[in-house]
Amino acid sequence: MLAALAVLWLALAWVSDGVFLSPRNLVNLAVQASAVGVMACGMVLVIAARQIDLSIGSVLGFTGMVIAGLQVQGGLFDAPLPWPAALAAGIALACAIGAWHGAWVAYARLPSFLVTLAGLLVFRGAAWLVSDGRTLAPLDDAYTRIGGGLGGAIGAPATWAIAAAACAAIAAARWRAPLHALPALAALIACAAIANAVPGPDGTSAGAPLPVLVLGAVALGVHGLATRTRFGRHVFAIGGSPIAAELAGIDVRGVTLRAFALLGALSGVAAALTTARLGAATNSMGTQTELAVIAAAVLGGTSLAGGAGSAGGAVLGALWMQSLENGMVLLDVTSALRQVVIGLVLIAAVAADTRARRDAR
Amino acid sequence: MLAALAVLWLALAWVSDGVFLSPRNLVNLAVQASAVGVMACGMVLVIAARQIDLSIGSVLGFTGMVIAGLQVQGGLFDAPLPWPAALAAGIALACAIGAWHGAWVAYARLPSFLVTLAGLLVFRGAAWLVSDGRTLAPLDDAYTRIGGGLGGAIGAPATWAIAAAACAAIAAARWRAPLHALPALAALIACAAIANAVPGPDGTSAGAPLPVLVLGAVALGVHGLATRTRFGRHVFAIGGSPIAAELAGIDVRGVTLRAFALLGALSGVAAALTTARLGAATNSMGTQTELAVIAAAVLGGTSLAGGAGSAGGAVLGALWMQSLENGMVLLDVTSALRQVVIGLVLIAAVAADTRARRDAR
Amino acid sequence: RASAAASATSGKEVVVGVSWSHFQEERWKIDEASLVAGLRERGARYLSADAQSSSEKQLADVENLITRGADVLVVVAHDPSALGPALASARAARIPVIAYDRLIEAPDIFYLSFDNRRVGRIQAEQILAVAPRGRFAFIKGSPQDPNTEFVHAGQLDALRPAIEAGRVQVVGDQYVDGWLPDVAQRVMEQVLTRGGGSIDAVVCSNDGMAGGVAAALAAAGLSGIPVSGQDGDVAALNRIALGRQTVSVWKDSRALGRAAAEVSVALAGGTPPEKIAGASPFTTPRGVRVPALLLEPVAITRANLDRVIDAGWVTRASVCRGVDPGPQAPPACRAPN
Amino acid sequence: MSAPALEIAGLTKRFGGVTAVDGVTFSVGAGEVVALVGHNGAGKTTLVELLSGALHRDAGEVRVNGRAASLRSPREAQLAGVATLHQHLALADNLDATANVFLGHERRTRLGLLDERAMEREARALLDGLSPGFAALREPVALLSGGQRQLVAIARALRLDAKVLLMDEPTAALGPGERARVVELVQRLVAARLAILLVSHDLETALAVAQRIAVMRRGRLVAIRERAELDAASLAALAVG
Amino acid sequence: MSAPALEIAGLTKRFGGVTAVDGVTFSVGAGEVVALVGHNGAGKTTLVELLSGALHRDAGEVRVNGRAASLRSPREAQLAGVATLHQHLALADNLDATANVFLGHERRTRLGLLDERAMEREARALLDGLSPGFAALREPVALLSGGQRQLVAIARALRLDAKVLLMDEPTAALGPGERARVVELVQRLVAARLAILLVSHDLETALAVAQRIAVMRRGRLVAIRERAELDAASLAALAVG
Ligand SMILES: Nc1ncnc2c1ncn2[C@@H]1O[C@H](COP(=O)(O)OP(=O)(O)OP(=O)(O)O)[C@@H](O)[C@H]1O
Ligand SMILES: Nc1ncnc2c1ncn2[C@@H]1O[C@H](COP(=O)(O)OP(=O)(O)OP(=O)(O)O)[C@@H](O)[C@H]1O
Ligand SMILES: [Mg+2]
Ligand SMILES: [Mg+2]
Repeated sequence: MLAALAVLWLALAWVSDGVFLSPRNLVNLAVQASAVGVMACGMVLVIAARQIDLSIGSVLGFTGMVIAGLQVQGGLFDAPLPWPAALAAGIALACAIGAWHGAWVAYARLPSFLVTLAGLLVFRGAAWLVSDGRTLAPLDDAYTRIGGGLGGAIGAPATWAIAAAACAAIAAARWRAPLHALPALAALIACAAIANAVPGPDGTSAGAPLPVLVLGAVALGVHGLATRTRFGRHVFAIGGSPIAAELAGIDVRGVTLRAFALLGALSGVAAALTTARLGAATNSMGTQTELAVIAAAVLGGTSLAGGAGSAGGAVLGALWMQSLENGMVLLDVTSALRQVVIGLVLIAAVAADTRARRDAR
Repeated sequence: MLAALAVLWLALAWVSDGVFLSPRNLVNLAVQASAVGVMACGMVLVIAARQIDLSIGSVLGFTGMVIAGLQVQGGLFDAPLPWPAALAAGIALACAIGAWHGAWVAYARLPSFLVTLAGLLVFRGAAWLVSDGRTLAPLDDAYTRIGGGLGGAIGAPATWAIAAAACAAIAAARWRAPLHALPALAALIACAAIANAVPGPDGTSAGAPLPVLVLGAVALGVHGLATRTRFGRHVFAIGGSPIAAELAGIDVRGVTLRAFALLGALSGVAAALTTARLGAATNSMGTQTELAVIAAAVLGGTSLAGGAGSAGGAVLGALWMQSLENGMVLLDVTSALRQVVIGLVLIAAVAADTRARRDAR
Repeated sequence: RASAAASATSGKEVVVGVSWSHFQEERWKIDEASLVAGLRERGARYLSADAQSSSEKQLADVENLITRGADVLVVVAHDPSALGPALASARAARIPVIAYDRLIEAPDIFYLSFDNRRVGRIQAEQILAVAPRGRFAFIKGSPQDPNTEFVHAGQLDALRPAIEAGRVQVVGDQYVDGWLPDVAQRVMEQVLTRGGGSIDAVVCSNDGMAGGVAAALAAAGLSGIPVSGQDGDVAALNRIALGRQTVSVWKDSRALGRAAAEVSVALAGGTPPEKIAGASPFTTPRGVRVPALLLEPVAITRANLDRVIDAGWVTRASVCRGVDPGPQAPPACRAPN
Repeated sequence: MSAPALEIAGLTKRFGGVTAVDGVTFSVGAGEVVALVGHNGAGKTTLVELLSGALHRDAGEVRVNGRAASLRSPREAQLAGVATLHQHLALADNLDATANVFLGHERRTRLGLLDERAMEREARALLDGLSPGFAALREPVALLSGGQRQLVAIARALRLDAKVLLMDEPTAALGPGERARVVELVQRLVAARLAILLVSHDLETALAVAQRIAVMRRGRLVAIRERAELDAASLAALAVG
Repeated sequence: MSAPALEIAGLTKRFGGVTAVDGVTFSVGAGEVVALVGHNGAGKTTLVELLSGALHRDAGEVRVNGRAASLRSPREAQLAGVATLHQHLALADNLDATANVFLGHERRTRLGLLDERAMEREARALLDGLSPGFAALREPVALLSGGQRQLVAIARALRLDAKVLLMDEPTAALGPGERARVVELVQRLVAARLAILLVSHDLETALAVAQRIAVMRRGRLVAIRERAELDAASLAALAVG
């Protein structure tokens, strides 16, 4: 996937006279991919447990509306809440919705496709009902920084500091094989340099945008959860063989429920990123996002048959999908032709990747 | 599912003062469900073989455009084709598209989710490009009868004749246990009577509408294919265990490809039903139909884990989904609330059905 | 089936069936509210169906409304040319049809609307008024939605001379799937990147997408570049007050809803279409002559925000939220001195 | 004398019309091996699954160390002190041998994270004891040979430190050397006062380790004999029936 | 003398760094049973899979009835006359016993439809021969007991009417009675001039039916002996190594 992504980027850079690889566009790309990337990380766990969640786009729309409704004048209640309270309430709500779906799947043993399809309908409708279909705006200026817009980047010194801290952590973890750590260190430093190459509104370096940092933190967290904790181990065991997991004494239902709840919470985070970025909550937000998210996870090596997948892969998958979109608009390809080209490139990339993996064995 | 459907219908009849169960509405319902039903029958085989096809909505849109483009003045070519030729070309094209997806899945072994997601994009874009986004209309009057509109029903005598022939066939097949055949015979006669209770444009009985007959024929054909032929047996074996099927000497790739091709062809049939019913081809046709079709198949007992499913169940599932849609319009609630109600009823129905099946064991 | 007129005169309550295209934008909710209010005043019953942007579903909806005993149909066509069979059913049942907001090209309908092409023209004219030359981008609606083309055609009507004269260069021309604001935002970011981070005006087709465009411009430090929209969304009017959007073409949906209530009850009561108050004959692009009642869209800019406030469409507080009430503020938001 | 480690009374399980286990009563004492033999489809596995919590009994009682055990889930059975080696092994094919040995009972560091090193060390020790030089600790068990998979499943059951050990055909896929080591191991466990129910078609193994041998036929327990009363021929005659 | 039914020369298969089958050479004549024994993970199953077309060899040659066989897929192997009973059975769990016995080779009526009655009749006859009273012909095989599943897999391999029959642990899950019947059956097949390669950990069964016994260790064929040269003790010593 990484190799295919590199090829794609070079190709897009070539046809766009290098604009595609300009720091500004790369930063845009990362910001644009962050909401889908955050949800894809959670989707990895749900799919790895042999389930699926189609509701996340609607949950994003609904919780986005709630977060906005709680903080704007004349929103849900007479007195608007401060934005951190609204944000926390929204994410908690999204987590509860995920748990509600998970409960039907895990305890009532209904097929997750149908349960979450129902969720897709319910929360799309609910998003509309929250505000009677109105767009809720404007949102608090401090809140909109989360979206990475004006003032939504952390500046050059903080960016370098974070990059340095991350490099140190990687080096510490890999001190036995320092050469293996080199590519990761190089990538980190490159990312920081790119982020700092974009000028902010005041002319100095903008630095890393907040949504990208959120994505990084989520990806790291889900990666750790998946590979270093009992919960993650059990998720993959369930996906490999639900019966074996049950017989081994794993609390299959509890684990399944928690995977859905986690994805729900991450949809809430994505809702925050989306509304903050837009500076508003609209009732069509998140429509059809579920397909993009599942595609990102699957592109990143998650198997719909369960038992395999990684957060890092999902983030790569999200970048992949967004690179195609981003690049095509950059080339001013009309939307119909864009869809055709994206579809064809997608097949070609998956084919190349599958072949590469097979040959590597 | 059948019991749950009966409950739903009675409930809807009650809240709509009986309008829901009026002959006209039941016939409408059947016609409205026919395109999704036709595709759901094909989807059963694809899912039973452990695959998925997300492209069918776009394939419907694209082939609908082509069928229309070939027969209207100033469409694809200068000289319009007669509608039967356009229809045949469209279905052949849809079948080829299904085979193209199937080839990537079966021979290149790419995940069907990604291949058909790419197909969803490609053919949605292609549908737009066929006509530059224009709606193609009007279609040939003879052709539009396929859609069940004006003159699209076969009249009372033919309806009774078909019902009688079907009854005779069932009776012959079940002559050892005539009592078991009774419910099916009663249902058939009731359907015929309902169809004939609707007045046609000339005031006499309209009889069975063509789309419903097409759906019946497709369901019967797929049922036979699934239960009585090698192809069907192999599809289910592949779904049960792809490795076991391969080791048993089954041509796994060929069978998979043919399942996709069949679903493609049925999407073409659905495209014909849809365009004929609309009397036009629009480029939003079929958007998001894939979810409805998969939901119908799954509601009808098809397992996304592969190896189980039936055409009859899929048709029931399609009726279910359409009953919810159709019935909710009868409730005087806003469309957002309607979505919420549909989602909740869906969960309740699936839960009831799952519990009933578990208790039966 | 007894004719609708007969049933209406016989004192039975009139049943008006409304088939909506979708409810994705704020305005339809308002149309619905005023239409329902109008019907209630006249003692008529309201039935509705929402096609959720699908022609297939709209066809089914119309059938259902007829089944449920509608005496007159109000249709917000999702795709006007794909409604043939629905009109045939209505004709067969002798039910009058009002084409609401969107024109249906058929001889026996009553057309009640704002002119969408005119909406596009007003958008472009207003943009040209503040930015007579430079690099322009078009952010169009969903490629699946026929209205997209009507609006865009109007925009081109107004801009064509400037483009041909070279005063205006088109540096971006993109559809936005589903009219989604977040997609519009991403598209705008790409158009900006492509143009090296500068642009002179954005001709955007509705207010929802204009929100996404404004957010993209703000993030690039370009707040204040002319942006157009339509629908008179509260958020858009607020942006106009804040100087982040130039114009929102306001079609007072309440007037349209009220007119629909009036016309539908009249038609159900047997009034011939030509005799409806204010109706005039209208020739469609394909040359069909239909009776029509056309309302004027209004361009809302910084200068005339009072108009929507005075009409009770929105409150002053919501329009002027966050606006510094000094002398720089738009007239509607200036502190009374 | 204290209560037997495992007591079963009138245990019954029906599948539709078939009674797979039909009023089975017997007990296994601590430090005792009872071998269970019988034709294919006799109900041996069903009996084991009932005791392991994987299936729910229709009637009957089970006591573990004198205490009534409801055994409503595998977890519950494990907590009651019953460890099981399933005939179909019940491995998570996508995980490696180490992860499978510790599945559901992973070792953790003080930070609450998985302690991979401790687990690998322990798994290596266990598997090495069963099959010297067992190397594939980090490959998905799907890639292991039939016998290697069985060894992993045995190691898992041993790890649970249970009072009652149910082994359903533990040696079916094992080579002669591995089988001999498992027999030895069972003898060591018995010395450590475990109660073992050993289901096996391998009459030789059964005779080698069991103190008593039970025979099932069509769901019923038709005989239960002391080892001393039997030799290879008489046991074969009993088992074939 | 005509060519042996199955000839293998230098057969090799590597998985990553491991050589699972390493230059194995031997042959099986028509009417001969060669038993293959060895420790767990010795490479026996890998060898069988190579011959059955399930895996592709890295080097070596295979001849069936004197003709070079490429064995690129299970189908090809079947067409070349090689039938296989896999160690992991390879059943479609969702289908019933009848369907599994005929999988890939369904009987059809003249209309081209499945001839369910003929298939059920034939399957019943086959399974009855292996286990008198085998009743569950119409239940999904997932519900059958371990031994019953193995019987279904055996019946399928027998049905193919092949010249070479590969049996990987055919008796592992069978009860003593069923095992005896399978041994008889193998003897009948040999009398009908089939060539049989029998992989088994059950040395007794191997000694009962084989004319020659081959021993694998870590991928290599380390010995191949005439039955007459061996007794139980010496074979066990060889196999354990
Ligand atoms: N879930 C189930 N549903 C229906 N029947 C079942 C189920 N599980 C087992 N059976 C039936 O119960 C009977 C006993 O099966 P069981 O697996 O207990 O036999 P067993 O003694 O272990 O045989 P083997 O020696 O072959 O392993 C068999 O006839 C089997 O078909
Ligand atoms: N697909 C594979 N990938 C990697 N290694 C494999 C694969 N298949 C088998 N192996 C390895 O090859 C070796 C030989 O395995 P094989 O199954 O042939 O053994 P076997 O002799 O049949 O053992 P058993 O008696 O336990 O069935 C084992 O170490 C196994 O882990
Ligand atoms: Mg058993
Ligand atoms: Mg083996």
